[in-house]
Amino acid sequence: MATGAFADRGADLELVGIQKRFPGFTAIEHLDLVIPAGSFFALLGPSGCGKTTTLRLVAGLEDPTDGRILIGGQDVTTQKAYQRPVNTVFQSYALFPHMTVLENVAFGLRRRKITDAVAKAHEALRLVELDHLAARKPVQLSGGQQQRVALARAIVNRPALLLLDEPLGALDLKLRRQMQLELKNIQEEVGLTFLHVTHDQEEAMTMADTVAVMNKGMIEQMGSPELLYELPRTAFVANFLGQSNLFTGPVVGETSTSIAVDVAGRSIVVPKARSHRHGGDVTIGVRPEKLSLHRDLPAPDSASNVLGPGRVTDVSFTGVSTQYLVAVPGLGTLVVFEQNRSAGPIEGEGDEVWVTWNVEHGFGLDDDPAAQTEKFVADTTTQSLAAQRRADLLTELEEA
Amino acid sequence: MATGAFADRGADLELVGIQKRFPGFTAIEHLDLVIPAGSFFALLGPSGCGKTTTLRLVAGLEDPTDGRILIGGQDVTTQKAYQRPVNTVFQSYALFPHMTVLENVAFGLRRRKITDAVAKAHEALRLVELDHLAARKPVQLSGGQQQRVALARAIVNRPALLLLDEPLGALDLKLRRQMQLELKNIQEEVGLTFLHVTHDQEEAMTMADTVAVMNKGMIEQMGSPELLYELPRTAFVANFLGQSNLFTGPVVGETSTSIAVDVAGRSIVVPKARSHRHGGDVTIGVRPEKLSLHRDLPAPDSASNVLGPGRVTDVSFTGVSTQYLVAVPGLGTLVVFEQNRSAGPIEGEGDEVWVTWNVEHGFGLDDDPAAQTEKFVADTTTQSLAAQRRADLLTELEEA
Amino acid sequence: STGTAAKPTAAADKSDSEKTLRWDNWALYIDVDDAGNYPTLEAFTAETGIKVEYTEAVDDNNTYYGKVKDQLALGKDIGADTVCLTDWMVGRLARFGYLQELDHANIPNLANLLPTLKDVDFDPGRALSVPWQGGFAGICWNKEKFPDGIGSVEELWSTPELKGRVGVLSEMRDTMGLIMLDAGVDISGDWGDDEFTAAIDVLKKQVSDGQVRNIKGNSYKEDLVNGDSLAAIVWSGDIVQLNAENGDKWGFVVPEKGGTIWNDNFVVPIGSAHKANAEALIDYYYDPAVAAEVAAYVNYITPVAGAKEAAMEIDPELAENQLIFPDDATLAKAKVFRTLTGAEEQTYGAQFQSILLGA
Amino acid sequence: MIPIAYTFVFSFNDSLKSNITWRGFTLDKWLNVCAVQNGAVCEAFGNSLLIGAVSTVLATTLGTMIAIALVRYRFKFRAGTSLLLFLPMATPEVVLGAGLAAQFLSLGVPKDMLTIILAHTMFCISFVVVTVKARVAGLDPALEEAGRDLYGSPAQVFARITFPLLLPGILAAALLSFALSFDDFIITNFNSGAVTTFPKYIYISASRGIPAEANVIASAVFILALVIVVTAQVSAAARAKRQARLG
Amino acid sequence: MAFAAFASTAAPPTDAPPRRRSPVALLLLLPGILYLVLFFLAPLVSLVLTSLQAPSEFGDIGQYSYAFRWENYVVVIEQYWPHILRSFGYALTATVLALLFSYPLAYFIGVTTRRWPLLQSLMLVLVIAPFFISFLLRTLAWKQILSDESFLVTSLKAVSLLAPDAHLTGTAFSVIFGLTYNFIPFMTLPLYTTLERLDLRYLEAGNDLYASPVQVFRKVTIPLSMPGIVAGTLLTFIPAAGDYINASRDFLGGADTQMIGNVIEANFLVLLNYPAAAALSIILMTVILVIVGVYVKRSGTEELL
Ligand SMILES: Nc1ncnc2c1ncn2[C@@H]1O[C@H](COP(=O)(O)OP(=O)(O)OP(=O)(O)O)[C@@H](O)[C@H]1O
Ligand SMILES: Nc1ncnc2c1ncn2[C@@H]1O[C@H](COP(=O)(O)OP(=O)(O)OP(=O)(O)O)[C@@H](O)[C@H]1O
Ligand SMILES: [Mg+2]
Ligand SMILES: [Mg+2]
Repeated sequence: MATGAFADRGADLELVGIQKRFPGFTAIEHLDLVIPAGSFFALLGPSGCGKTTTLRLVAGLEDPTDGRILIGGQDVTTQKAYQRPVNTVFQSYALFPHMTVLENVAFGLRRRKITDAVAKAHEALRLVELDHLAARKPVQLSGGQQQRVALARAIVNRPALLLLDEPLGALDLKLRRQMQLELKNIQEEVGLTFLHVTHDQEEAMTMADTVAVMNKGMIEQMGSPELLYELPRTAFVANFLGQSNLFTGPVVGETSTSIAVDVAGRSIVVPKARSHRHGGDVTIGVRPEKLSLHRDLPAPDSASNVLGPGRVTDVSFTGVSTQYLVAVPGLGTLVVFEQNRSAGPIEGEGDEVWVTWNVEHGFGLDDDPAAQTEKFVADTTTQSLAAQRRADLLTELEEA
Repeated sequence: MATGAFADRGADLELVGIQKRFPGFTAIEHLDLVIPAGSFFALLGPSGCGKTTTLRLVAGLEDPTDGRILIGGQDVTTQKAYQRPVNTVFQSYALFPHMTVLENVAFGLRRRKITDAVAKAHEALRLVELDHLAARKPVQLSGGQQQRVALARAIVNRPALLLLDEPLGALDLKLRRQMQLELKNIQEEVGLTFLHVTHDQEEAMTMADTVAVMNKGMIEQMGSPELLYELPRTAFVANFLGQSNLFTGPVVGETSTSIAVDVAGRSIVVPKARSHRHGGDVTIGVRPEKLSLHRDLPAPDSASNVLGPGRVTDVSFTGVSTQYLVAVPGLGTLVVFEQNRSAGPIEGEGDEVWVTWNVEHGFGLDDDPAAQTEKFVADTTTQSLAAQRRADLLTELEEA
Repeated sequence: STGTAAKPTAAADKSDSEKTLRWDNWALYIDVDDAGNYPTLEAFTAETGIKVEYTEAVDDNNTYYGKVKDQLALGKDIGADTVCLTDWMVGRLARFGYLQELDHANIPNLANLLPTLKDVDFDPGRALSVPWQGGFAGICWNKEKFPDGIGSVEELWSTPELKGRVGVLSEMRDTMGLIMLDAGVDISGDWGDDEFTAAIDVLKKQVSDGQVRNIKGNSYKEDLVNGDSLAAIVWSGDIVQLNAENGDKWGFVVPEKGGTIWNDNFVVPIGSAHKANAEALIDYYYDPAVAAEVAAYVNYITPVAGAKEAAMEIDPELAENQLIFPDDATLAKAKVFRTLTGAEEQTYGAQFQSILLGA
Repeated sequence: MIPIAYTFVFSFNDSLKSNITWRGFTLDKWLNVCAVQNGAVCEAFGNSLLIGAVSTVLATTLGTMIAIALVRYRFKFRAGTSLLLFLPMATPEVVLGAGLAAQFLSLGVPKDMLTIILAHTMFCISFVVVTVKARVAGLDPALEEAGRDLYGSPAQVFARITFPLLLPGILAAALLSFALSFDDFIITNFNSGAVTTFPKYIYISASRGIPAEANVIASAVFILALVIVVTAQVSAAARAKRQARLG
Repeated sequence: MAFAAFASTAAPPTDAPPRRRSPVALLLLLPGILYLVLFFLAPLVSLVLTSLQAPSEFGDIGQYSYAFRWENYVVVIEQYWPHILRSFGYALTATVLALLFSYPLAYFIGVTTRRWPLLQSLMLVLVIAPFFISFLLRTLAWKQILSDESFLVTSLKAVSLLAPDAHLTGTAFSVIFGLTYNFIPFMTLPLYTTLERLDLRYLEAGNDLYASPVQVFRKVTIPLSMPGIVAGTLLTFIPAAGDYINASRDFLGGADTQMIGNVIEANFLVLLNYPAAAALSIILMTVILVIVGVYVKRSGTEELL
């Protein structure tokens, strides 16, 4: 029971075979997940993939259709929200508009009849550097400040598990980066287990110990940010977490350490250790920042893959780096990032270039290349929204 | 007059000595601006700096307190909004909720009694790939789709000038990048003059021919994205447009091509051509991606600045690159970006490193270092918001 | 929607233990002094120890009936121990058995009741009701506009200057009574559908021609004051009062061909537990001196013999007023509208209402 | 506005029994409102206040409950319930009044204060539901969820979150229902029996000339309402100002 | 304030439809629904029964017994169809007039005065003010103001705007005038609540897309304030159709301006013809329901329910 007790450290969260169906729509198909105590776990995925639903299930605001939820080894599936040692920072903050900042923060403590609620609330506000605004009402705060109050309101309860639902979604880039740092610091300071939901990949990667990429109610891949980025398992992950150049073709050669894939007549080598499939048609890829551009055909080198010649079709300066689009006949367009060490772009539009990369940087996906991957995340969401609205209406009509 | 005529190409926009006062608040102090016909112009700045106000003045939705507005050489200052050959994609889209997508897009054409309104509207919808949703109401669309409808609704009128007020603000990163490309393509295709407002610096830099950074109702700097990024004139621009490492100190040496600045006992050299001030106290800077890290003290080299030794205090993997924070005693913390050419970070936390950069990459600001520059844009905004709210209330009371 | 259920039985009388009486009456129908007290009532309380709660709850026979009929049908208390209602309504209540029989032994002063009122067709022998005040319905006119006066119903119809400025009462028996009298029908006598229908046709024509615009209940007085009506069929007592308030502006006459006379009568509703107290009250007001005091104030016709003499002592001019103490000649012109049967009440009422409703 | 001014002006009329012609200025009527006719005006006014208050409390309670259920829960006969709520608003008052009167009659309920209160509560419920429903719909469910998340039991969440947040809507509903009840004449007239309310008093007196005291009371209510609203607004503005200064 | 009451129509659409089923719902609903069933539905049923009663055999006036006399309906329609038509005609005219008057007023309060909250609430108070003075008193005041010898009428006659023998009281004019006046707050408040939330950015978008102010009003403002217009017209039309005070001969009406409410009253109180009164009530209600149903369907604002 949560009442009266502060968690002295985070607790494990375990989801076993979770399924969640809404009338006419299955939000989560089958979910197994273990989050070790004290870790910062990020759940990443496109809009509508079921992130919020997962959090709500953990918080007890929604009941799973099937499956079990364990916190610190204890089955809490049937516990009510207010009985679980879990707190949430809501996507919309959900600060109580009729209470002051201080009352908001003290709310949970008061409900649990913890002595010293006010002192503890002040302490939490000091942690987020907002103690001087304790007497204000939420509407009188800026978005960033509201977000910090929501955080304080959750943290003050020292829950075994803290759920964060895109708490930074509404902030602009600069403020967002600043808040990310603070959040990470707080987590390290209090040692709680954080389950952080976001659809910003950069945020997920910089903050989390472990990232899980979710798609259509399933976890596509899970692991450290580096692992996911460097070795994506599926095309979805490869494209959702950063950009990728992907090629599909049959495996035509094999050594003890690597495979060679034929892509439109060219052979591309990928280390076996970095490829999930070793035979048949495979999709392989490489990240744009791993590519180098050359004006002349580089000397053949077994440690490198070479593609070209291609033509630079677009150069765009993004500040830190420059993005080149290189059209290689038969292969399509490659994306190349070049850090702006020197001032200005090196190649111009229309230049003929060769693209090379270290064999060690390629990766091979687990996907079956025959299966289609969708292109427009947004359109899918809209369609599913529309489908769901229809379903809702039908249920309503049924009942009437 | 706009009636009946399609602009065959964009027109120049000229703002002459524009000032805008609201009761109790001056939103725009003094603004002169020329946007050449057919260009893609981005107005960038923090929240509340007057971007929307500028657009509204151009659109005729607000009257300037002082100054003149010329479109294609013609003074339109006294024309009503509906008489100006200008269209706006609103920050909030402002799609008419009671009309279908098609009716929304055809609205402007119908008002101008243009024949074939429906056919033209369909064509515009095809351009944004939404023709299949023509019969829907706006609420039935996702955010990204609404945004495209708003764009179609404006473009279909072929205005001499198209104003875009953060049209991508609500989209998630992936969709946003996708829409940026589309927008740019459309602009190139139709050849109109685009005036695009945003507070996303990356968006501004990748899309625009010319970027203007606005702050507190004034334009701080204006020019090509590369110019602004590589040679910021003020600390505000240096920090708002990407990140910068800035140092302040007196000029202690001078050659024909460069100056040497003493920063906490170390001498840093900056090319004269890249520095706005050549004497007294100056602030100089360098971009994080221009810095290199070295485990050992590099050999002295007149082409490079060297700082160190420092200690790596934080390493964060962001996918494309890794961000290092290096604390150099007496100088504070430097930010260094290293593109992830090899897998994984090169240096670890706690490592002792030297930082170098090519002298050619430094820049010197025009700012007077004595004047304080704010550190937290967000907090300033909040304060100014509060101040303004107070002012608002006072005016209200006065009037009542 | 009350069925023809068994008639309710009278409540047990508690007058011996409860010295209270609740009296519902029409507005401005009793003497009031400047402080807003009722002198005669106070005297009554002083004399008998019975506290009277006097309420001006009757604004219209129909609405009052509408308010209390359900309780009456159930034999329950209606919130009043005695109430003054007009003849025809008393007739209806009597038919339905909603009234308690009065014990004449408790009302010795009843001997002072004017002989003409002792035996009425709706209540033979006055077993259930005793008159409180009465009045004429006649014609009044604005003396400023018509110095020569308007003497008959016929003139109301035929004077062109009166077009749209004629008022009649929404009280069927008065308006129809005057019209029938004008046509030479004896309304107390034995008339039937033909006579009534003929009169209805007259009224209908005048209304549809626009000669008659205002068909009102008590609010006809405002029309006279604000000029919407320049001449009207009205009740005598009101005119005395209006003239007093607005300067002697209106003339009144009981037409040569006849006017109606009516009385409002004390009755004790079936659910009242204070009948004896009510009888004491009636007895008190049948003292000619008290009756004269009331008459001096309300200006209606008192049914108490000897009141005129008593009034002489208060104010001789008052005693001469034909509208308060009518002489035999005036009385001879005034007729009582005969009691209608239930069926007649229904059909005649419907015919009259259909004019009021403009159908 | 003109009739209000008229009413106000004539409340100073030095009238006798009826208040039709202007007879000169006096303050007497304001000073001795309750004196006339043994305080019949004041009694009617008091009845109206009492009826308004009781039926407001009843209607607001019942209506708020329904509104919450309608917005927050899904149940069978939802459409039926909505219709049942809409019907009284769509039913002319005469029909409501006559129907209820007949009902009381056949149930043998004598008409008095109670029947008026029952009648008023009935027609006020719908208006309350509509008002509060809007408020409930505008209430972010996330707030209640946040309450539950922060260890608030259902009862605590209602008492500390839901209710305070609905309060403005509930108050507006209460005010509306009081105004409707206070000003209702038609339904009252059918169901009042011998009890007189303020509008009914006026209706009854209309036939014999309304005493200036009625104008006094009406004007007083009007002025009182005006003062209350203006004070509320001004103090809200002042509060906002104070808070802005704090900010 | 009371005006918030009319927010119904402008309520933001609940993005998440209610999904929970719970016994709590029943608990919340039951008392209120029971109350309505008892004091609204049951009377309605007995009203229907009453409307089918026949006069009791040998019964006196006002005495009826239960039957199924459907002819009652035919009889009252035959007898009172002019009143029924007149009621709806007057109500419709008054509704239109009230709308014409209220829309600019509500627009002024809801949009123009947005920047001066104090002025806005003051204006609102003035609109709601009539609620606090009995509408009977206000109507009576009009009766005086419009009477034949009043300043208004005599001056109108003096400038020949009114024929010398014309009247105002007791005519259709004054009844409709009274109806309009009395129901203006009911029209203004819902209009205000929608207009107050009207997003001016839509108007700007209209301006930006070459619509002149008039066109913006027609194509954008009006459609967007439709919920308020519907709510306002219903709140005006329904009670106006059933009103019997304004048309009463004792107030502003005359014999040929009697509305169905007056007929019901006369049958109920004077003629004691309860079946006729009940039948007329049912007819009135049915017609209103049908009109409202069609209207709401056609204006596409079903959620109003
Ligand atoms: N109560 C519900 N009834 C029916 N469908 C629902 C319900 N709640 C959510 N859904 C659907 O389930 C899916 C997952 O929703 P969820 O809110 O978990 O997405 P999300 O990943 O948090 O998206 P976002 O990034 O937009 O917040 C969506 O398609 C949504 O429409
Ligand atoms: N009508 C107005 N009255 C008073 N002040 C105003 C008004 N409109 C805008 N302002 C103020 O003018 C300043 C500039 O506003 P503007 O909307 O142009 O900012 P912006 O740069 O578009 O900001 P954002 O990025 O948040 O959209 C702000 O401080 C704002 O509060
Ligand atoms: Mg979500
Ligand atoms: Mg803006």
